[in-house]
Amino acid sequence: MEQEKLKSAIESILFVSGEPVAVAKIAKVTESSLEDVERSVAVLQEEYSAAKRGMVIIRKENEFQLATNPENAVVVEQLVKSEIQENLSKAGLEVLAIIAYRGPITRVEVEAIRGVNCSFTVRSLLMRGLLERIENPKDNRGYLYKISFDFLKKLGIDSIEKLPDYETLSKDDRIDSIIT
Amino acid sequence: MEQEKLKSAIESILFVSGEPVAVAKIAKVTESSLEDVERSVAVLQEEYSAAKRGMVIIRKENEFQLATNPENAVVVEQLVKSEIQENLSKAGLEVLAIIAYRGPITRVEVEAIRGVNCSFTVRSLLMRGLLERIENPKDNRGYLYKISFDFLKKLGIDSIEKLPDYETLSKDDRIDSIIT
Amino acid sequence: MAYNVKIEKFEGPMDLLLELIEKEKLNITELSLAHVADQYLDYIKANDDIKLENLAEFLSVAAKLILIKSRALLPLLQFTEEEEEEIKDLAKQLEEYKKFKEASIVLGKLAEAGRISYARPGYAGVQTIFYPPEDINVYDFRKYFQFVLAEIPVVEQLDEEVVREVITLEEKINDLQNTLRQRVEMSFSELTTGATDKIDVILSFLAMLEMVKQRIIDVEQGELFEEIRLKNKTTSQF
Repeated sequence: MEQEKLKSAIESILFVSGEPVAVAKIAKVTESSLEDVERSVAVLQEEYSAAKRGMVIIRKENEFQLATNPENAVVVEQLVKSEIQENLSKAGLEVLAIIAYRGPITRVEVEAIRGVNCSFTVRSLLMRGLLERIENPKDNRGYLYKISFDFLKKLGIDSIEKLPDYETLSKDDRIDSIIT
Repeated sequence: MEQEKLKSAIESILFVSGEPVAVAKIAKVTESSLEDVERSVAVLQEEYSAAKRGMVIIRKENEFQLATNPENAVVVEQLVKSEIQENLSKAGLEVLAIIAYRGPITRVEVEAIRGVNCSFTVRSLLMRGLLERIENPKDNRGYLYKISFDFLKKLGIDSIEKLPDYETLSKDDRIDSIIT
Repeated sequence: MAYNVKIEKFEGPMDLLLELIEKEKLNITELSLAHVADQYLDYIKANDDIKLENLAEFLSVAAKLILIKSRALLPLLQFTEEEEEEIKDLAKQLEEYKKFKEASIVLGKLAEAGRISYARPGYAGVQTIFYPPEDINVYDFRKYFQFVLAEIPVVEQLDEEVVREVITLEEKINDLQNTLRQRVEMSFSELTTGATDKIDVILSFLAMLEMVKQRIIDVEQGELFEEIRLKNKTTSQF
């Protein structure tokens, strides 16, 4: 598929789905290569931001989601009532911060940093959809936690790397000092 | 609101709505005149068609709706097909089981039992016709979910109580400790 | 000396420790941890209502602070490798916690700014198509439902675990105080006759060490690894 057509098709796909869609799925449905999909999405993102469009494309790992431009939040809020508008507690924010910068991470590792049991807070963030969990490949009864698209949308950023001080905070000095 | 901003706001509104929105409503939430809204929509429509975007703006009397570009119909069909034909995930099977033994039940209750947000999963099961939703008599904005009649027939039972150990499992007190 | 803060304010021992250090405008070092150790112990003593599930964690940090304080006051005191490790880890952990606490405040401000992106309802307007999975039967329903039930956290079990943890920790603090006492030869029991609970004993022990620091009593140690003797300075021979 030539790029102009592919861009249009990707827009249609992200629009219809409304949810995060994997790059691989877009590639399959459009019969294109992963690289072509990636390239076209990058072009779309640039066009969106240059033209101050009403939508943004959010990226997390290998998935994309179309959502409203955070600049228009005040107008949009008059039409939708969403769970992501609810406030976060101090504990919730601390757990989210650790997982955002250091995820995927186990609950035990989060607790090692906070020095306090976090099972209740993690559970409530999972239920609110601000966290996601995946099975831990190293421990078949445990989980790894990471932040969700909803968390990025709540902050109005389009990728984890846009979090404040991502470069420094995502690095674990202690781990680095052990490796080197 | 100046035109560039208004165009962006209108796009956000139509995008997030998922259904037709009245011109008067757009004018009200953007604090603009009907004429300004009409003019901006006309400009957007031209831009969309010139750039072969993935969406089009459809007009029905005094309402506007964002929809996929009909030229991408084949791709969208592929997307919907692949979404429906995907194997049920472990999350999907768990949500089905909870709704089977505890339905009719709200999504929030399903989430409390699993400890994880289930909105994508519930949406996907609904789309495949495995679930039915009915209005919640206790909450006029919410829904209750149950296993669809078609799916019960496919499973070879004529009522949900015929599930194995329904009497004991549906009354398990571990669930009462979680939802009140 | 009582440190009056409301318990709800603190999410855990790290939160409390950080607040104490920042209140004194100190950097996170072993020395500043030693400096706030008494305030920390006072705080746990004053707050009997620390939730059981958090008490274990507050006590665990208390044990480490006692070690740190003892060393600051008696630099010649020998520590086991494990104790050395605990001391080092606490400062590092606090440093790490501080980074994320600050980050969480920044994220909180971002969230409060209300620049939210909203998604569209998934597959809005798409017709439902009945497409049942082929390979699923009623026994799968039972299997997955039982699996879900087994995953529900049981509250009572959790509590028992915590109680056990708290008891072990209290023993640990007790042992620690005993071994430290053995290492510095002195009639410690005299100091603690009026003690009403373990925290009191610990505070008395720290008070004794403070006296060393302020040269009210003297420490004598012949050679490295030899017994340390405490003497009252006013009655000492020289």
